[in-house]
Amino acid sequence: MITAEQKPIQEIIQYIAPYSKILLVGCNECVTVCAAGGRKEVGLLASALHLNHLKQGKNIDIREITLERQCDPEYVEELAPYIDGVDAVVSMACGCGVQTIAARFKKTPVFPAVNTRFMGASVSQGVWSERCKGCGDCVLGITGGICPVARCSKHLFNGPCGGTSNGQCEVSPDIDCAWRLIWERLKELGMESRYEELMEAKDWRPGGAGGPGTIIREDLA
Amino acid sequence: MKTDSRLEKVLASGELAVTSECGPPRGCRPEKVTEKAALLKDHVDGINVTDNQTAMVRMSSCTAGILIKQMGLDPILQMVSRDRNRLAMQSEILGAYSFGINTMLCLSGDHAKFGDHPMAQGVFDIDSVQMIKMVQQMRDKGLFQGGAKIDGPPKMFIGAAANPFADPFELRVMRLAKKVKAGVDFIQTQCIFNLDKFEEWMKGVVDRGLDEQVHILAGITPMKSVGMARYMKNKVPGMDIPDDVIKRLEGVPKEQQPEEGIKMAVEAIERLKQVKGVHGFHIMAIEWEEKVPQIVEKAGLYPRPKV
Amino acid sequence: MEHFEPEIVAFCCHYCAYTAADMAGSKRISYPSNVKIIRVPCSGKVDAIHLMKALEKGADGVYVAGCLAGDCHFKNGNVRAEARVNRVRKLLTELGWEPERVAMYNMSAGMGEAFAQVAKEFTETIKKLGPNPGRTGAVDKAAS
Amino acid sequence: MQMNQNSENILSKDRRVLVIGGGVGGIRAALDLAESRRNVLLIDKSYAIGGLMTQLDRTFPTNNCDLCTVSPHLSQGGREKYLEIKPMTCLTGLTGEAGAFSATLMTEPRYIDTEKCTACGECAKQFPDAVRFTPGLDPRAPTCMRYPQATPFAFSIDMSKITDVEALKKVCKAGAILPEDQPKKTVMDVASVVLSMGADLFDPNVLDNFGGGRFDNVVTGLEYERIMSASGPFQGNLVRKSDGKRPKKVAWIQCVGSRGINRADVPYCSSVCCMYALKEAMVTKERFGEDIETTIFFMDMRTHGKGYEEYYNRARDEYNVRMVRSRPHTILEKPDTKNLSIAYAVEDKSVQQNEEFDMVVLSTGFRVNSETKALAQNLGIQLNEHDFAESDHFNPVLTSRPGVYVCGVYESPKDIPETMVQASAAAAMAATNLPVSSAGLNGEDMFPPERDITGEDPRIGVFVCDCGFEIGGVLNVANVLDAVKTRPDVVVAEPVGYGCSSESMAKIEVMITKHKLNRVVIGGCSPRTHETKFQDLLRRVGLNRYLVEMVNLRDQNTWTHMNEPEKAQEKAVKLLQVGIAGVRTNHPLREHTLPMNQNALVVGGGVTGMTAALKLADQGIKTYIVERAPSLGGLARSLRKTIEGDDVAPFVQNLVDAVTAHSNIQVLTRSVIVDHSGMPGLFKTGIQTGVRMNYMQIDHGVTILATGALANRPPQYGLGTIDNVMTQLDMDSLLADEPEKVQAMDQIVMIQCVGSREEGNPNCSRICCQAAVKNALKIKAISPDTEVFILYRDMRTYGFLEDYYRKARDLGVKFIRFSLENRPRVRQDDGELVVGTHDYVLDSDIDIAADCVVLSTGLVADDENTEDLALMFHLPRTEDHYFLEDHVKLRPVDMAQRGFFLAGTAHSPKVIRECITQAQAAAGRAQTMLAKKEINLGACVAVVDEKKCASCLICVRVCPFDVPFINADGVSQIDADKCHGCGVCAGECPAKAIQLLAYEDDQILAKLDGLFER
Repeated sequence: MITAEQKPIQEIIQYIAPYSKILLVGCNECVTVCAAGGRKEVGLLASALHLNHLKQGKNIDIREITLERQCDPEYVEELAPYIDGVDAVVSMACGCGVQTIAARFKKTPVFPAVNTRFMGASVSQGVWSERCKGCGDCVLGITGGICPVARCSKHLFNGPCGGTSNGQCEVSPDIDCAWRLIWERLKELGMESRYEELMEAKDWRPGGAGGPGTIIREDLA
Repeated sequence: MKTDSRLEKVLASGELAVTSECGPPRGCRPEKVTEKAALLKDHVDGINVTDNQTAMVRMSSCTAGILIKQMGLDPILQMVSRDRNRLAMQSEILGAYSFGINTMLCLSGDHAKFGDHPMAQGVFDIDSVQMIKMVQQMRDKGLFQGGAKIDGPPKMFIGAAANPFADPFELRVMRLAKKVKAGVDFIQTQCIFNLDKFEEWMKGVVDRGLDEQVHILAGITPMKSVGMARYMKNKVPGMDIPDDVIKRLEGVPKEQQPEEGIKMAVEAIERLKQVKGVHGFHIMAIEWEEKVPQIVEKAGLYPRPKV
Repeated sequence: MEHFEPEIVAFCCHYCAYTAADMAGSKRISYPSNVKIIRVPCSGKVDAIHLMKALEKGADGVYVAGCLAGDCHFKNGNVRAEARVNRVRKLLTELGWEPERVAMYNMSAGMGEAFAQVAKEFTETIKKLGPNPGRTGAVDKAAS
Repeated sequence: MQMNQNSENILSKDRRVLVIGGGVGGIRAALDLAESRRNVLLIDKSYAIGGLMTQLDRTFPTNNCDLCTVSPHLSQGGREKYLEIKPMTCLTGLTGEAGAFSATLMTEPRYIDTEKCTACGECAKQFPDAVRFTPGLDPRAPTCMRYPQATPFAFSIDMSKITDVEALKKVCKAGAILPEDQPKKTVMDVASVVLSMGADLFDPNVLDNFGGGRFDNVVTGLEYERIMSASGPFQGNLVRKSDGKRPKKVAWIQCVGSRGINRADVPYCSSVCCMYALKEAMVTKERFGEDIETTIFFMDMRTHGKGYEEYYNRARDEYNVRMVRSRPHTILEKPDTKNLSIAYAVEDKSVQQNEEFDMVVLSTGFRVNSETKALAQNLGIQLNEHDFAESDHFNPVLTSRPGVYVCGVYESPKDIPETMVQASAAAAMAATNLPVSSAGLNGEDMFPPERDITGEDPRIGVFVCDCGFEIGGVLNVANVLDAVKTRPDVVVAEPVGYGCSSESMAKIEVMITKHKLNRVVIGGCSPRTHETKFQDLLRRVGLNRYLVEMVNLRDQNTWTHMNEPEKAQEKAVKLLQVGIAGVRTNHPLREHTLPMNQNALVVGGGVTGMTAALKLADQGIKTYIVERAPSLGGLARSLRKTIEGDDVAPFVQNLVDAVTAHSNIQVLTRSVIVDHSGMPGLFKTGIQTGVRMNYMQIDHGVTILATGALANRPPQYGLGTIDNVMTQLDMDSLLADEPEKVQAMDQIVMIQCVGSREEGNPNCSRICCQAAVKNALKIKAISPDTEVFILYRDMRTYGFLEDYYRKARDLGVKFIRFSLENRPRVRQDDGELVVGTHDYVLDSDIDIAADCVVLSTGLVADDENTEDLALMFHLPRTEDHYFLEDHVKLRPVDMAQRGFFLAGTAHSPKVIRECITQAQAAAGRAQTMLAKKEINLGACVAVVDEKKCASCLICVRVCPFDVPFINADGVSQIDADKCHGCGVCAGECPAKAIQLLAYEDDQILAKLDGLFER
């Protein structure tokens, strides 16, 4: 899932400072699941903005709406009836959602209220970790299901660097050394020999080095 | 001989090789490089020139290497994958070689988090193993990594680092094997304080016959003080410092600790000379370069062979 | 400001804090009448939004009172409530509001005195802080 | 629903339990039996049930108005389908035997048809003399109902005082007058009988030294209650009868007619007077002015109940009630002022003192009246020397006649909580003689179908109680109502007096119907206690029970802000606004049920636990006893004799044998409880059992806590360091095992209150005074020449234990009082044990040589154990680490957490027979719960809006009970029958897809809106 976290409130306040009618749009997909931009966070942000304006003695009109998915134009279309009545849109979706709105409503500014961090997985209640970089050329099949691109701080393809300490990354003891994990998993799978295979220098094009990616499924398009 | 590298020649002669290192300055004064390098003159077979060591901005290793080369000494160009993508690396190698730098060391590099630009994006386009392979291909096939032909390929004697102490320990020999497979010629190891563990690793290296395929230079660092020992134990990633080392330094008065540190370094060299597969020493006297000749001499590694 | 009588909302869990409030009553222990209780089954029911909305609607202070640590009727609702209170306090700080306007307290059903004490303390805190900045903000505007 | 005097109509052939006496004890017993599905007939000689408690102003130790606490019980009496009530009825004969009695009843004519009477009060207005009203002091109460919430809710006419019957008939618009009403005799089959006749209070008018009833300003404790009572003769104003002025100086004289040897006295202690005098003095200060001087003249302050010592301390230290240790001999009236002069002597001064008071209250105790004595004859039960029912030494609810059980004051003088315990115990015993009724059980049957209010606009009725002075004395209810009646959707806003009285409830019902209300706000007391009652009210008029919102104007407003009426007034309006705004968003909800597990878990295998387990097992309930020790028996194993002289060991052994042999009981010794989950009626408790600590899980519907207490051994007075310093338990064993050692002693000194009634353990251990007297008597019996000294602070030989205290004095046991500030000192002089103390009578320090010193160390709570269990079971404890029951007055064995019951010394220190009684009570209460067979889960459950659900799993992860799951449709599902209703999921759901019914976000936000409405 795309994992995001809310922006500092002051940044959002600065974005909307010139405006008095705001459409605050949540998304019921990834950002709901990672508790960054679902219906509840929309309510909280609206309330926070109200408090801010109350203290300033200013008025602000916030309409809250949470779309099923902000990255689909059909859902974004649901904003159409309200868009003329507002000065600006604040989106609590990931960057994809913000841009989908911006693409549809050209005359209304749209501001992000969250920072899209990574593609992650839930580790436990309230904890999410990065798992995928979207490199476009998945190697998980040979790295025991643990991604060296996303989970090694140096994207190393051929084993751990010399900084591993107690099985943890040199960057932080809170980060597992991806290659330690890969090695342990390969051993469990009885696939230790995989490790000795030299992995060639990566072609980064599918992951964005080749310019913004587009997928076209001709059978569907 | 694959290259004109002095280091390659010493190793080929069967003598124990000695290398040391020199960190370029955080500024533009060339004399800082030449003064440091002069301290090592005649006592080593190659001088590593570090590449933005510990992720702190310094004079580029290539430029400092050229300054050393111009002194008639033998720089070893360090290159980390953190700061350059494959294009930048290759152009740098071409440039260095054009000034006669013929020995290099391929590294991943410390993470940017440790340095003075923690906000920097680490490049890590290729890793150190892939870099070894790239340099080897440039030398032996005359091809760029992308496959195009090089007009006058660089003939680099290729080194890499190995840390016998980082975990998982069982991976450490295999990782060396990978570097050998990629084409590495010599290895400089992490500073060795836990000699037992190093010997265990070396046994693994010999068992796999890797000592026949690569020259291993054991890393030696003299301790300046017990404080430094403690700092390295606790703060430096991938470092294995047994309690005995700290105890021994604690056991002598502060003013005698540097001397004791040197003594320990010499003892280590003496012991490691006996280890099969150890073909030399890489003496890292961090900000203490002036002591390197003393260590080399005390360890019976002086004078250096003429090649 | 001398005669400022704050309006305070206390979200009290049914099993402990609300019962403690009743207990304070039956022992005739007085506490400031500023405190108005809204009963919830568990402090863990109190949503961060409820705290924010209370301030938005004009409360000068709002607190959540749940069972003692480890004693929650529903295992750990009080812990969740506390975490939410802390989040709201952080948000308030970022907004330039006094985080002390929101608080979490724990007490058992029998602690009538503790209930009254908390109500007094919190009311005193809020009196020192002065009225809800939202309200004074509105006043400033009217004056300008 | 109401009782009916024309009893021939209602008599079914079913056998039933007959409960005699409609006081709180009788009502409790009857309700317990009815709840456990036994047919019950409750008779009372009076025209309304309620007994003595309904005449009290407030009750200790909470100082609450008792009417509000007892009235739900009374009106519940009118609701139970297995329960019939026959007032004005006496038993005249009882033949047959247990299980198959035949009872003859005589019902006096009421001359009123209770079915028709609306209690409009017209007859009372026109014929004030013809309506009976007894409780103390003319002028009579404004209403001639016995108390405002009378059950049955109807008048009674004394036809002998009516001359013009037609005129009477005419004033009754309801046509309820029955001039031809006749006494009726009924014969019925009865399986068992519960006696709860209570006792009268001593009439001090025979005491010439206290004025013989001639002094206006000398009243009894009960009369004083009536004066203070809102339903009393002065509408709750404390005034003197002589001049209608508020007294400035009031004195209480204790033990009037009790603990005496004079002609009119009884020798026993009435057990309740110390507490009620303290209460009256405190309430006097609380309600009528702190400047009123209050003085209590007493001999021993007997505050031995749970938490009572702290109440005493509060009266003395916080309320400045003056305590004078003296028994005054005369009261003289000053002819001019009608003030009263009390002559008394204090122990350390030989001179008599005279002090003047404005009012004197005589604390009179219990006396069995002649009617009760006659009834005992009819019943064929034996009486003790004081004319109370003779009861079994180990099992006090047993009378001499099998099948006839006794509870309450008629067994021995006692207060309300002890009466409630004994009532439940007697009910449990009585129930064993007849099977569970086969009639169907469904509370909802009693209600009409619910009206569909879909599409209706909210029509809100606001009803505010004055609760006598409790609310009305602080708030101006009319103004409060004026302030809220203009709120949107409020159709009607009315005051309702005692909202929980039958009269007011009827009034509210009428208004709901008349104004087509579909939402109701009740401003009154706490929803914790009264919400169900008003929910039932809504159901009676066909509204869903969740359309009412209770606003706590009393416990959380008038009680706490009684000294700031303006603020209370303002807060009341705001709280009502909150209630109105909240109720507007309420909507009908459905309650969920689950079948109840029919097993019981008894924690603790002492006498209490075993007794409770046997009681349950005999009723066919599979019962588990979990005991951490290697064997059953508990603390009673270390006890040899009771004060009555019975051997404890054989009794305990018999219990152990019976428990061990019982097929329905599984005993798990060496077992500790390690986890607990589930809900009331469906618990799962994990234990580790046996030497190997094997884990097993017990499914059970109810839990009885009988974990006991610890024998205290504080390191005081040389205990543990000086030889021959021992505890009363040690002495008890010594007397049993090595009497010759005791016989060889010349002087024995006992010291009371060791480790009790002092800092660290402020409460009284209750058992030590009787233990000391017991051992002293035994010593005197085997060695008359041995001198026994008992150093005490207050001798607390309550009830008939006073007889033993008197006997000890007669036998020459020396009682020497000491105070906490001047404690005895135990020392060794040349190897000799010497106790030094201050003798207040001699007013000098004395030394007593002692062969042994016996310390009355009492009991302390097992802090570690109760703490563990309290955490595991989520149960509250008192500050001194005993378990805390739900209501110290009326629910002494029920815990606040439903499904948990409490008995024995885990509740508070008590003697064996009291433990046994409470064990039976707990078992009885547990049975009433199990009899329901179903668990009502309420309607407060979490529901998921599938359209909003993002299947994020957060609810799945945060639920403390692992209830939510993602179902086949890919959305969260929360099963109503598993949901505990905490709302944590709703508070956490990032999609706001979960709402906790009855506490929905809209409702909470609406309440906030209501609060800030201007």
